[in-house]
Amino acid sequence: MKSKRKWLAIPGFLALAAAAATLSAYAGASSSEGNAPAQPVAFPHTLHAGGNLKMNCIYCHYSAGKSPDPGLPAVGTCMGCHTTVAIDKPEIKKLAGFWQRKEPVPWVRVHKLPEYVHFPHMRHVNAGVSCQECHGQIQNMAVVYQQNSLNMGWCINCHIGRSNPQFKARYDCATCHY
Amino acid sequence: MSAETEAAKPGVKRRDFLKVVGATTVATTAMGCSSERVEKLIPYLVSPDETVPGVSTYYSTTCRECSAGCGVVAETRDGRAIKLEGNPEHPLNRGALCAKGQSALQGLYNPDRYRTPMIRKNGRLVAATWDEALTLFRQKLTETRGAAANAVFINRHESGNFPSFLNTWLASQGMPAALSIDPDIDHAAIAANKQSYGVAWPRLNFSAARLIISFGADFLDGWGANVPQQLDFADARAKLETAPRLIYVGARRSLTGLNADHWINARPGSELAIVQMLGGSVTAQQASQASGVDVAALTELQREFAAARPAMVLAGGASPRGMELCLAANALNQSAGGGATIGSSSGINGFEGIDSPSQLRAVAQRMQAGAVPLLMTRGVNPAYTMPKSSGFAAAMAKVPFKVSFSSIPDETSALADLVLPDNHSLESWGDAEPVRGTLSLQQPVMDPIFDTRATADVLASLGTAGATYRDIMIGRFPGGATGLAAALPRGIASGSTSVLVPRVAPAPVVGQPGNGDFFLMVYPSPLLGTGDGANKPWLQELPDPVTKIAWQTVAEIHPSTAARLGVENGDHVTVETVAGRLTLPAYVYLGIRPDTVAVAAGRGHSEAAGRYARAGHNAFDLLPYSEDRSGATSYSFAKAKVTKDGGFSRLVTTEGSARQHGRGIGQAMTLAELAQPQAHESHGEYPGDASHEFLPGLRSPTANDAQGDLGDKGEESKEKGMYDPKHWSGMAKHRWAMTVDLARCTGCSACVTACYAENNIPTVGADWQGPKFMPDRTGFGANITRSREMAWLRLERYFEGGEDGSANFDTRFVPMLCQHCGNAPCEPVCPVYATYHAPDGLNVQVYNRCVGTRYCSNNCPYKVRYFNWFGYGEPARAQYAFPEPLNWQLNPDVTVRGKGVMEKCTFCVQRIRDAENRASLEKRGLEPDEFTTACAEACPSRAITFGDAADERWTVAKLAHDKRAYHVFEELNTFTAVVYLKKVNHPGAAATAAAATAPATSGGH
Amino acid sequence: MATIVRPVDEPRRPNIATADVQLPAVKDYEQVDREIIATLHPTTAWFIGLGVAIFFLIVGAAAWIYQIYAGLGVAGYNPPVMWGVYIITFVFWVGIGHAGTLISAILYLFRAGFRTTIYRCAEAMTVFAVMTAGLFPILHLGRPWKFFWLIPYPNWRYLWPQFKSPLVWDVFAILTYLTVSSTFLYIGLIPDIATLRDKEKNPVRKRIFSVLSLGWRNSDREWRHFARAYLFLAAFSTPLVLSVHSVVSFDFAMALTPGWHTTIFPPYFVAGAIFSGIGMVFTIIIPLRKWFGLKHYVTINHLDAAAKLCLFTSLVVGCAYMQEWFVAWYSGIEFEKEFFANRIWGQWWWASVILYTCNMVLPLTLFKQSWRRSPTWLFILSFFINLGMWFERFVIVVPSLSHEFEPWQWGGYMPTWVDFAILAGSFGWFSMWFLLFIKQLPVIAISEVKEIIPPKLRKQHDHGIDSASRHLGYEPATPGEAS
Amino acid sequence: MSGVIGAFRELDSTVEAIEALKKEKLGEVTVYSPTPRHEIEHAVDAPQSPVRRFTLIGGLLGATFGYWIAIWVSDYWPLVVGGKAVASWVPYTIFGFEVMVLFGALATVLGLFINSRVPRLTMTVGYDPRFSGGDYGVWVECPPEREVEAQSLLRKFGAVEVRSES
Repeated sequence: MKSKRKWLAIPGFLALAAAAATLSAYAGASSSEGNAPAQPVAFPHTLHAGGNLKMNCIYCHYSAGKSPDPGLPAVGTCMGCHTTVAIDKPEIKKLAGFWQRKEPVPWVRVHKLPEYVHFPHMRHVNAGVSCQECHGQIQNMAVVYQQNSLNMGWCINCHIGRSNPQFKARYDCATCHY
Repeated sequence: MSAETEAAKPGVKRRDFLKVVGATTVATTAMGCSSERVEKLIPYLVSPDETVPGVSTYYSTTCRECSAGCGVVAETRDGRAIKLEGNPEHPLNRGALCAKGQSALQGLYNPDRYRTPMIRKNGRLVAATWDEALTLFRQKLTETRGAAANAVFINRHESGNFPSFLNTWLASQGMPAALSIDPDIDHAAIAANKQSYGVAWPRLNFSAARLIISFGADFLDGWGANVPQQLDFADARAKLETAPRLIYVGARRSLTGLNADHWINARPGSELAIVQMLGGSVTAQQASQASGVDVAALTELQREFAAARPAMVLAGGASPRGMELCLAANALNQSAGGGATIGSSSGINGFEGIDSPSQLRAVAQRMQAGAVPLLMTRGVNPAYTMPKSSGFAAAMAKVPFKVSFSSIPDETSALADLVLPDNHSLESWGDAEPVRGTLSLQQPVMDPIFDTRATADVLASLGTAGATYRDIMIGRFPGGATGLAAALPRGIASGSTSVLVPRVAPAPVVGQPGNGDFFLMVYPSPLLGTGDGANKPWLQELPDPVTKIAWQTVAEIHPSTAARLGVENGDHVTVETVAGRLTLPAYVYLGIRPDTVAVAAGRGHSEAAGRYARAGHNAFDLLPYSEDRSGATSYSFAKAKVTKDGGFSRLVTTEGSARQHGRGIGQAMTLAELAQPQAHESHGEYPGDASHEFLPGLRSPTANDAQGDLGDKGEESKEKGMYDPKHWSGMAKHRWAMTVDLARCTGCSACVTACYAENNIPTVGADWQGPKFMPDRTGFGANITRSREMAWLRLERYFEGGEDGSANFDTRFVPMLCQHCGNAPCEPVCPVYATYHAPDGLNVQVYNRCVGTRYCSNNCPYKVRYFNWFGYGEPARAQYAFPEPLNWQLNPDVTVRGKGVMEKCTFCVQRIRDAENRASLEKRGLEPDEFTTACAEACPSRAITFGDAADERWTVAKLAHDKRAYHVFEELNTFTAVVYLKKVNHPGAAATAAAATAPATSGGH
Repeated sequence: MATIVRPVDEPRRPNIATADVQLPAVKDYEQVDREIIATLHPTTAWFIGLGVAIFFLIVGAAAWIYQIYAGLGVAGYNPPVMWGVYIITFVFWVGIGHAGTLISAILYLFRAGFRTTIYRCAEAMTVFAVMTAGLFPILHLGRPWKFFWLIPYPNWRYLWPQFKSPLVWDVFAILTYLTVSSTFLYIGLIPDIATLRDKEKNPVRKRIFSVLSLGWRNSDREWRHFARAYLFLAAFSTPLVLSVHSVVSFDFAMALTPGWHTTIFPPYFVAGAIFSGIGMVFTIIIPLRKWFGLKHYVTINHLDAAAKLCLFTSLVVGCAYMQEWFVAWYSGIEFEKEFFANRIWGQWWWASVILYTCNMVLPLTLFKQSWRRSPTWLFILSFFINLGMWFERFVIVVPSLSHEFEPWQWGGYMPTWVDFAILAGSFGWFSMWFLLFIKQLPVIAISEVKEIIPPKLRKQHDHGIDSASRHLGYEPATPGEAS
Repeated sequence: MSGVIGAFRELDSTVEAIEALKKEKLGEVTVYSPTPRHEIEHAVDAPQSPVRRFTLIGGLLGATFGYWIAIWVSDYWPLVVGGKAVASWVPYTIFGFEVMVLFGALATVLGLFINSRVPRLTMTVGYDPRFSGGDYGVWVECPPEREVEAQSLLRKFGAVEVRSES
């Protein structure tokens, strides 16, 4: 009877519903992934970290190896070169403006973890995790954007040694949440 | 969007971006473009060019909260001071710090501080620029040139070079030297000490004594220098067998009295008779007549005193014959102590050269007579601390021009015509001489938050040379700038300063006690002193160590009195003296004479003194003004009428029941019991008992240990995973644990404030922090009347005995914090793993996972979990506990909890992680006793020890095996990580005989 | 309104275990349809009632919104009393729910004939009570917007609920209970909706009914499977109803707290639940049978039978109360003894008095038949029972928490207006649903009533059918059909 | 499909009609009754309802899933709470039971729907609204040429109304 086949559809519908629910659960995963805000001064990582300069990240983010906080370069650090280099460029003019006004550059934060997560940069850097592991290929980013979801599952994958086993580390909640 | 996110401390950073060197970026900018101030800072351990964002820098400086001048180390992060610790190298406090000292931060970040100079324009103080203010000041100085000799400068007493600098400046203006006032100090005792020992405050060598008799000398609640005295006393008591026995004589059992082994409740002012009796000049009968103590007790005292040598006799003079009392006591002490207990070596040099309060009274009279053209005050608040009856505040109106250098508004500065706000001591240069020959250096640990200037700099700029006080300091310092730079890291240097000579006190004014059937006893609060602590929420929220009352002023009466008046806790009583009347809620307190009513001073400031200080009532309004021979104000001599008043208000107290109901929470033992092996209640069968192998680390976390089986049988049990000590993560190798020695703990509550400071715990007692719409409880402490205080670490104060109202009762102080149970009852009931057991033995609370079922708190036998009923941590909310700039103090390493989540003691997990990070940076393991928790670090009696119990090298691992060790509620099989060491009582001969029949002192099960 | 025929020839002492509870005044199928469908026409009184219900609901909702905005502090929580009115009311409503399932499922299996006319009402009450109860666990959360963390679903945190927590047990128990009981209600409704569909004139309503009735046609095939499914649902509901309140009782029994930490809670809670549920059934059915003129459907005999059940459960509960006392004394644990002393002589002595009076003393009146058969008394009594059972939960929750192990943290508890507003709101929510139900769908199961009234016969039984519709020839194919 | 439908007032005549129709083998007989009557069921003499199998399978699936989810989740991220076993089966029995009931009940309903062909989107021929009221109906599905025979048979047993439908 053809009505029979009609009823076979029901389990199918249920399966679809279940799948949809699962997907939606995962959908909330990465909130700010791909976030690429405009910066007060359009700093080209491509020129500094990449290109032919190939500066070491630690040169500007100088405390990444010794502090939970990677550190941002002082305007003074920038002016170290840019009093002489490329002074005519409009962006550099902006920078110089901050320098004369004795103002810090209000950089817009790209990679943000919630306040209840404690991420000690030095532990990761000293463990040999490269900056790119989390921040992506910054040296190739004209405008820096958030490449990874930075959500908890993403962290855990590394800590339990799933994504790259050599970096596995303690993974109880109080490692980061306190 | 989770609650924590709004409650973000980086949020704070962002807002303060340009105000101070707040955000990382700015800090580094400042470095880059060489702002002198930052370069000038000489850090404790590392030099400034090595300061790293996100890593704390430590500056050693000097605490100015009282005259003693303890050394503190200020932890600063990204340019903000976030925590004060004691300076371990300082001779006075040796690394400890009292609640008052730690609260200096809330003076620094007090939201009510003067943000600019203020000038009185048509009756109101209005903000002004420094130029305007200084011009006005100069002009007034020139105007008063002629009468300059009559100008008065009242300065908060401090040791060091500033006073002489000030006096030189005054002299240059043709003005008399400043009055150096310390309202918190017992002036009678100082005057007497000067006569008997030649120094203001000799070192009290408790360890040398076998018997200490204190006649109202509250050496643990602010009589003298808190921290050093408490350190010495705790050390003395810790020598269990040879520890001195303490007898307290007084009308009210203060914190010191509660720590005494025996209390003789003599009438206020009658202590002298008992001293004379011990001296032999009076018979026991006469003494009994005078003091209302029965003869037997006195003869027993006589006998015991005669037997015990060396003995120490201390006396505090708050009575009209205070000085006589102190002199007599000192004489007695010298005969009984033979100089061993109290030598003539200077203990607290900071107390030298304090002028008597009667000087202020004299000034008041001169002002009344209109003889004072110019009044300048700095750091003192006589308009409040001088009883209304002294007429000081009223007399100020007669002064044509009044200048205040206070940094925080108070009653006195509110009456001023010009306010030149001083920097906070943590923002300014200076020095102190805590002990003879040693300088304790004071340096700014951060930029001034507001547009304030150090008075020293102001005066310097007004003086001949335009130099800053820092330059003057360098000039005076041996070795100049380099010498100073070399000395600053340790914060102390040898050297001495010219000591002030106090002027001769004017002839004392003796007030009328009036009549009434009660003795009125006004005492300076152990926490708020005579009022300067009242504007600090930490100190307001911190329950009084004795009464456990916060945010409130109560009238303490004896149970029998309460019964007679027909009042219970909270019923209003009216206390009336010749000076005035106050209606206060009654607090029924066992430790007070039936014929005495006691009221703590320090609260009840005027609106002018800021949003926090308004709480409570001002006890000084009750006080008829009177002085003793030394010129000290007499606090306990007036008679009062106490009548029941219809009203009722809930006590703002953290006390549920003051009785243990035989539950053995705070346990004690006598020396006799300590002597015999296994004398303490032997719960041999309970795991974790000191008589057994105590291995908390390997005991608790693995599953099969619920049955007390040690689990680690060598083979990998699948159930253990990271809980296996052999797991690759190595997490289970540690077991963080703590011991609390009740024989040392005096109940001073410094640990509680340390915990507030370290863990961003909100204070909830302010009157705007309750429900906003149709609140059923209002006013200060509304939340606390619902016992919603958030103190992760609370100090429980239990009474044993004395149910019949007799004076013979024992007190147990129990610091109660999360016990970090191995088998924690709170964990299995949490539906979302928000609390679980970490492999290193911590009972972890994950704030951002908590949904707020509060089941964990229901199931916690120790009741140490606290719930965020309102958004205390959310800046947008009315209940926000850290109004700008208090939020600058928040510890960046600790999440600020949002609305609706549970929180509790974490064993300072942020410090554990910090130590682990440091160790891994230095490629090493953790060293024994490398770090400790905030409470342990602050504890002025060194009662708390924290560490890794699974590692034998740590002190805590040894202490956990102590004979006195026990767990609270060990019969619940919770395997707690906090081990208490029993208090040791020293009953007198008579009591020992009694104890033999009935072990009243050991409040076991 | 149909003319009410007084049941004169009612047997005085019905045997409730058999079909002897008859409806002599109900003559034929047409009368059933006529009279029951007649109840579905909304009246002014009904509209007023609905308005009141919705008003209270709005009050409660407003209070909740305020609580979510300001924080739980606006409620009267007073540590250590971390649970209060909300959990009390939660247990109260879950308890109410139990009677419905008991009557519709357990009594069905026991062939208790008197259930037929009252079960629909009771089952609806169950569903709405559980819907109400289900709100409270969410409502009492500190962060209600995170309640879904209690539900196991795959998530990027890799973190799941903690399945050892009684609260997660609750989630499963309550959700299962809600699903199963509403299914049971709906399945039972299908044939009746079909009847409504066929009687309905209004095309819109007809459309709705035909959708709801799923095209039910009363064919023999449908009836056959229907009977089977009905039986199995009943068979499932029976252990379920026992388990649900046991699980709820675990919330307390699994804790260390003195006064909670006891093994008799599951049976004690289940009995109490059924007791309170029957109370609520009285509260609802007695006015209903009056206003809807259904006295000849829900006869005195039915009430009498239900009253006996009520009395029995009351005795069980009373037993449990005394047992608690005995255990506390016999255990010799000071915490327990202290706590129970406090329960009676402490600050909440009055709550205990209310509890013992309403749940132990007053129901004893039901030993007398004339009281059992007096609707007025049963109605009054039912209010006392509801009150008493709410206070039973109060006495369990509040005094236990306020006097725990740590004397320093002993405290009190005083609810605020927010607690009471939300409590009132829960009654509004429940009443709203119930009122909507009784005017849209039959409160008496049409097809099941038809089952117990004699069918039309052309001639006396040469075919083995007698007027009492008991079959002589053979055993029924499925036990479920005999009634 | 076509057939004859007859409406009856009385139960016994309905039963007799059914038995006769079956004897005559006129075709598939469907009986409508306002309420389930075992007399009719006996007369129709249909096979045992297969709903119970649905119930059994659903229940077993449920119990298994209940235990499985609880144990799997606990072992997925093994955190110790209160020193208890990470996956402790005793409390998980609750989930086994609850989910068993849930799945079992839902499977039963599914069985009911599938077997009795509801939901039925179209009202098929051979039904009259009165069958949900007081009357019994008998629908016999038969080829048009035998309809007359069926009608007379139904009338013979006292059908108050008989008509052919298709």
